[in-house]
Amino acid sequence: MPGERPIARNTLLTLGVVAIVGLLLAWAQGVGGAKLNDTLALFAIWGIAALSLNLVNGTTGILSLGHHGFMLIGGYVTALLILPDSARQQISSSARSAMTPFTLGLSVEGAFAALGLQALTTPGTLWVRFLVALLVGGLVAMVFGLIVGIPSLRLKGDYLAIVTFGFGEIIRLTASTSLFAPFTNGALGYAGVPSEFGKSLGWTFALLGITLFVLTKLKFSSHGRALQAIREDEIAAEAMGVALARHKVMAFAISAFFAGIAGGLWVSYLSAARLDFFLFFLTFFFLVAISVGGTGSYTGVLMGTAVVVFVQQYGDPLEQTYPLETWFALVGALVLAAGLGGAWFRRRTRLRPVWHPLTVILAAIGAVVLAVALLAPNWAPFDGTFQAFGMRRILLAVLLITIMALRPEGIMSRAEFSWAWLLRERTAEPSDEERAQDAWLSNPDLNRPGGAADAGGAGDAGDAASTAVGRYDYASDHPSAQGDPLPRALLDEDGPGAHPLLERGSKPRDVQRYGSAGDPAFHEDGSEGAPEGVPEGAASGPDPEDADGAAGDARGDERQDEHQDERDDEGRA
Amino acid sequence: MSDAAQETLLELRKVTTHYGPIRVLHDVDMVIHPGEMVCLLGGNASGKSTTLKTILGIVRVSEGEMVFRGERADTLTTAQRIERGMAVVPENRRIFPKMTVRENLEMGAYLRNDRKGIREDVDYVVNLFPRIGERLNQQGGTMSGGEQQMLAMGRALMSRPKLILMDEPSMGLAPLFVEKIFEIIKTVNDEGISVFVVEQNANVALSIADRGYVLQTGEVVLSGPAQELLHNEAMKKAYLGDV
Amino acid sequence: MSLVTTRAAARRIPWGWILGLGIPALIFVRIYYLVAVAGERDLAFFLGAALQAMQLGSLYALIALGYTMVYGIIRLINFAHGEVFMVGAFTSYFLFTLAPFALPWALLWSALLAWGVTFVLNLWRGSMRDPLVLAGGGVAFVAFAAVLSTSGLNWLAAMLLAMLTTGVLGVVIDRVAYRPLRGAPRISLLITAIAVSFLLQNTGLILFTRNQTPYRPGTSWTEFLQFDVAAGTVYTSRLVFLIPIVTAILVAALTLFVTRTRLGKAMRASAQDAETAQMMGVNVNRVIATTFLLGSMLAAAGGVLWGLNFGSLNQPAVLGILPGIKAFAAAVIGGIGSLPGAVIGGVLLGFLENFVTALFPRTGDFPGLTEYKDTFAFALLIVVLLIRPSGIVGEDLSEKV
Amino acid sequence: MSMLSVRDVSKSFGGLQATHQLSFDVEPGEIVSVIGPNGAGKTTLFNLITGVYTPDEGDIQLEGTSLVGRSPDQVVGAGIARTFQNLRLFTNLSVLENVLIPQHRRRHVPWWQAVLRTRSYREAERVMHERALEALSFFGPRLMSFRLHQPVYVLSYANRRRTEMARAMATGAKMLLLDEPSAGMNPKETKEITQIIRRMRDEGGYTILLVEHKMNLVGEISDRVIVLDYGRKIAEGAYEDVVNDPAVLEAYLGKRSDDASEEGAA
Repeated sequence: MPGERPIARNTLLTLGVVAIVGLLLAWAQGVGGAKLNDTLALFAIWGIAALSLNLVNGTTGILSLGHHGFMLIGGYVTALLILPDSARQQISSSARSAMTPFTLGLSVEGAFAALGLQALTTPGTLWVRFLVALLVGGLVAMVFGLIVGIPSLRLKGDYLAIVTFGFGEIIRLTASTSLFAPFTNGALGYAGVPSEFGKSLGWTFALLGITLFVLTKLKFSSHGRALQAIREDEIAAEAMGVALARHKVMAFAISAFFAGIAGGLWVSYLSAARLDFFLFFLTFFFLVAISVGGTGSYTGVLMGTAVVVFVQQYGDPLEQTYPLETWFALVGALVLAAGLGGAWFRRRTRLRPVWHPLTVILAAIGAVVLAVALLAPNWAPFDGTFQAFGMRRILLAVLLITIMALRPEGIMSRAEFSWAWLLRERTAEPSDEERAQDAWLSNPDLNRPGGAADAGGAGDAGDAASTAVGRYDYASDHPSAQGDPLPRALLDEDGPGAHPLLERGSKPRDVQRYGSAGDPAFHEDGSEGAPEGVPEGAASGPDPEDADGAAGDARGDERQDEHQDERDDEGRA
Repeated sequence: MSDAAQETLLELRKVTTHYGPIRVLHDVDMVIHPGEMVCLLGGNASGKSTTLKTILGIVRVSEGEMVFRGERADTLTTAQRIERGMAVVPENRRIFPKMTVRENLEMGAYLRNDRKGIREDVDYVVNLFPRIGERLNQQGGTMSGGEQQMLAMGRALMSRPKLILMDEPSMGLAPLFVEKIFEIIKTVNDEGISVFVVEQNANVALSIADRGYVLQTGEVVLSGPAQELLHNEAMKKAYLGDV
Repeated sequence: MSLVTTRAAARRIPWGWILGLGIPALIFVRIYYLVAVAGERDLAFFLGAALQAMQLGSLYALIALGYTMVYGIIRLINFAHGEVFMVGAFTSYFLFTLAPFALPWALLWSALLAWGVTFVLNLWRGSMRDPLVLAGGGVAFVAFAAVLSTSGLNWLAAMLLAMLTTGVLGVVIDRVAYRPLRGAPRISLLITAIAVSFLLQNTGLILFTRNQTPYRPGTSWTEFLQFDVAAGTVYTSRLVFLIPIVTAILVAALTLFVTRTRLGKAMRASAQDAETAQMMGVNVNRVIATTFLLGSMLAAAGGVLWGLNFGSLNQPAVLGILPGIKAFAAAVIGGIGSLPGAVIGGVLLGFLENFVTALFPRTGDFPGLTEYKDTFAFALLIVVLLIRPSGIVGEDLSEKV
Repeated sequence: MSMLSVRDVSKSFGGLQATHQLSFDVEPGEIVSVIGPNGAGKTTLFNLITGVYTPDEGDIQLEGTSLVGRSPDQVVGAGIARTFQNLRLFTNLSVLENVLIPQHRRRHVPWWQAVLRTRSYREAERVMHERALEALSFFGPRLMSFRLHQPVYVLSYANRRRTEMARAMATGAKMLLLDEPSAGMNPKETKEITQIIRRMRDEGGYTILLVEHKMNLVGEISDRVIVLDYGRKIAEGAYEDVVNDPAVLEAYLGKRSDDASEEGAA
């Protein structure tokens, strides 16, 4: 398969989708009404924040809970820098304002005027000033990200999560103190932030696109691999030369930058900046988005964000006033579902007995309540109504608990939505031919030159080992390798001198496939010859262990981990 | 008490276990007779520890059945199995480092309620291992590896078991001490308690065991009287030579 | 031997001594300055502040015990513990304001309480089918139903019932949210805990109130108290005795339980090595449930005392999270996983918040430290985690290499 | 000059002396095995060399430069890479990605260049791929076909060991520390890995220090053997000499000394 074609196709497909999305957005902005417009803008803004959080949480595997703090910083900086004069006058005339003339004078417009760029201070160029303010907000947040990233050098896991949470809260709690009130205007905040950007689908989606582009490119780069290595196994990553400190701080800083951008758009969307816009619930929502969509998958995170935004924007029927019997029916249905779900879960996880008394009791209670509520809605205790503010958040919390229990890796897990994935180009699935060949290769006895297939031949261990196996040479043995040595690499640059093995390696068959898996950078190798034939011995000597595939192999892993812990304990003792 | 002298104390019949979707043990058949000492051999990741955990009920049996003292045991909880006469000496001793030696021993008798009997058994264990007696009020974690091994065995004896399961008792111990530990195991066994030893150190284990099983990737590949296994060519090739 | 470096010796700076002596010395100097040099405050003011700090510290200690117990046994930072505390406070509020209840509600509530009683009895007897357990549950049900449906409750009765109710809630949370995740990565567990916290917070908003709630169970313990010392008058209330004493009783009971009883030993054993404890026949899930029961009960007691102390309850979304996170900070400062550590950390944090802010009052242009009060806990938490993650008396429980 | 030189290194954990006044040298191009009973301090030694632990006393030098006080990633930069006894692969990443990661350190391309896929980044990426494939090709084509893009968690135990060794080679180190490279392998695979190790030295030019329990593997490939017991070096020398040393027999080989020496001679 030639290497270039899928890339071009993918680019075309992507451009096509971008164009379609653009048209849809234009339609939504024009025709769809304010609600749809707001929903989409909110999706884009929260999408940026969730994506940026995912760089730390998903890709690097550090649970960070202080994202609302970064958004606060970006939001306040942007708001202050872009605040129109009318709003500033209102603040300065208010007796309760904590701001000083100096802090009130901070604005992009003022800066442009001072620099003599009068052309950029006109009302028509507000967008330039907003962009600058947004960037500054992002950069300031980035600085804080660097600061917050530093503890990550010493701490891990849940302790680090708590520290990031602490930082987020400290940022919020100190923002209203007398030290920072001149900048944040204390508890009053700012009103009158221009809202034409945060509610503009063009702006928000363009920035979302940029964020997605940068973060996915980063993920599928050498740096991204280093971050993922940290997520997979910090100790191994360090042992493979990944500088933990630099990379973690880098992840935090980039993440904080985009969070700051999201914060700037968020205040513009709300046309005001107040401290209670930046409570922990923001981070929680993004956490839900990431967990639902799939940790480590940016496209998955956007799906998760869509779920969260949908619940948030269209969940108000949940919070209206309903007669009591409706609520009882709902509670009954939920309890019934919990009982049945518990039984289903026990069955799935091979727990015996499937019908544990608790599940039975839950299901029975739920059924009774549901039945009574449905059959006797006019019963006296059901008189009255009830309104449940906050049901949307409860729903999201329950969603998160359920996801963590049933599919902690999220819907998309670590996979990214890509054209190859969509069009079922599963690169990792071996063909039968490949499996057979692999089995053949995995059997050293068959594989030996002169290939006597004596399975029991391990007997005369010493001699065989020092002669036949000693001269065993994959390169000359494997049909695909002949006459096609690996390109001489730049080993001499910093490696251990000229490498004799250069001549013996076989050329890989599917280098090109890597390119199609999302990395346009690597497809220079050009096309290659016809696929190799399977050696005759292939079918005759499959090594059960290797051919067995995933099940048998993964088994080792489990045990490995288990042993791991024990050994670790021992090492400490 | 079912001292009606069953032919078998513990029997695994075609036991298969899974970790999640992954099969770990496959159709394992195994028998332990009363008063017998049986060893289970195998390399890394062969499923030895899993077998032990399965017998103890920490890993669930997904297919096949297990019978202990004439009773179907694979649906019992770990606590119930211990009540019925199992005890374990875990890998790496695993004593409770921040409890005193006495408390460690008492944990071995966790499921018993007779204070007097427990006190007697502490004395019995102290008799067996005088070194433990000297340190009853010391924290477990401060003892040396050998002493910890003794404590772990004493702890297992505290439940008055019919069957003691031992996971790699020789691990991390000096060779001289390994021999001593196996002497102690022999002593315990001579008192009529069946012993099931999981070991990598095949030579030592087989030299004192009555019978042995060899596990490879979750399946029993060899079994038989210990002396036979010790001199079995296939065994040597597959296993002993590699140790 | 010339190459032998003594790097370890070079690092052996006696931080313990420096901090342990230096900080009191600094405090003393500051008090001396304020009292004798500047003449702004008298000694009685600082005595009052210290007593208040002790009160607050006791409350933090009660909550911190729950964090530390749960962390010790399943290595989970139980983010929802603050919300459990909040539920405890509101439960007691409803118990003493609304009792006697209408019969259906009384029955529902006593069913919950009776289930808690059977759970406790079951821990003792080991089987749900034990006649004693069933009988105990039945008697408890009838007794609770009778009490709840006929008479009002004073604060102490309300506290005990609220403790039981909240204890049951803790067990349910463990069963529903955390137990399915045994063996899962700790981060998944933490995320679930955050979700539970969020869930309880918002449920609290629906079920309780969105406003400040006055908390006045009508007890003489809240009456003001003033007494003269050599250097002036100390203004305080009788709670200055009640809160530390109740805390001390509960902590003593907990300590006795953990060190003396079979189940307590099982709890310690499971905290050290759950798998081995299981091999000894310990039902680890039940032990964990007990941990949640006890931790939540202590938190509920803390909630009642909190209400008494402040005379009102904040709205649910605020009431849980701030004391919760501060108590967690206290647990970490003392050394998470260690019971004495939680108490020490709680008291220390109480002093930091109340006493240190008293040392730096608002004067002239200087706004004082009071407005930073809430950030102290976070700042101290971060500093402790960075410098000595094992806390004051704890051992290092951070992840191993 | 020695490749690696360990001088009087001591390390204790709490009261436990994990290594005590340990000294030895490894010359360029040597294969040196470290043997000893469990808990003798072998893995601790590896952790000390690779910077996971800092020695309490003593010095460790690579070609005359001290490694003490360097973090593990800096030690890799200096030229020592390792494998782990219990395999620490990045299990959710593909085989190829696993082998690409260790090269990241050597390519100083700023992240923004990676995002923009600049020419110099693409060049670096190309080189990294080539070297990754080279390292993998050492183990024959078995990791090079479809396995290349399979996540590591589907690999067999032996293939994981191979991947981990390839990963260590891809760091560009001069010296490899292999912690029980044949653990969990069957005799056939062990024999193959023995040859691989030898080829790593002969063809790859690596200096190799390994910890092993399988005495036949040790006997077959070691230039020198170092025996540890309770953190001390109790013997050092050629395999035949070491296995007949009474101290070693006592501490490690015990009763099985006969078997072991027979195999060694074979």
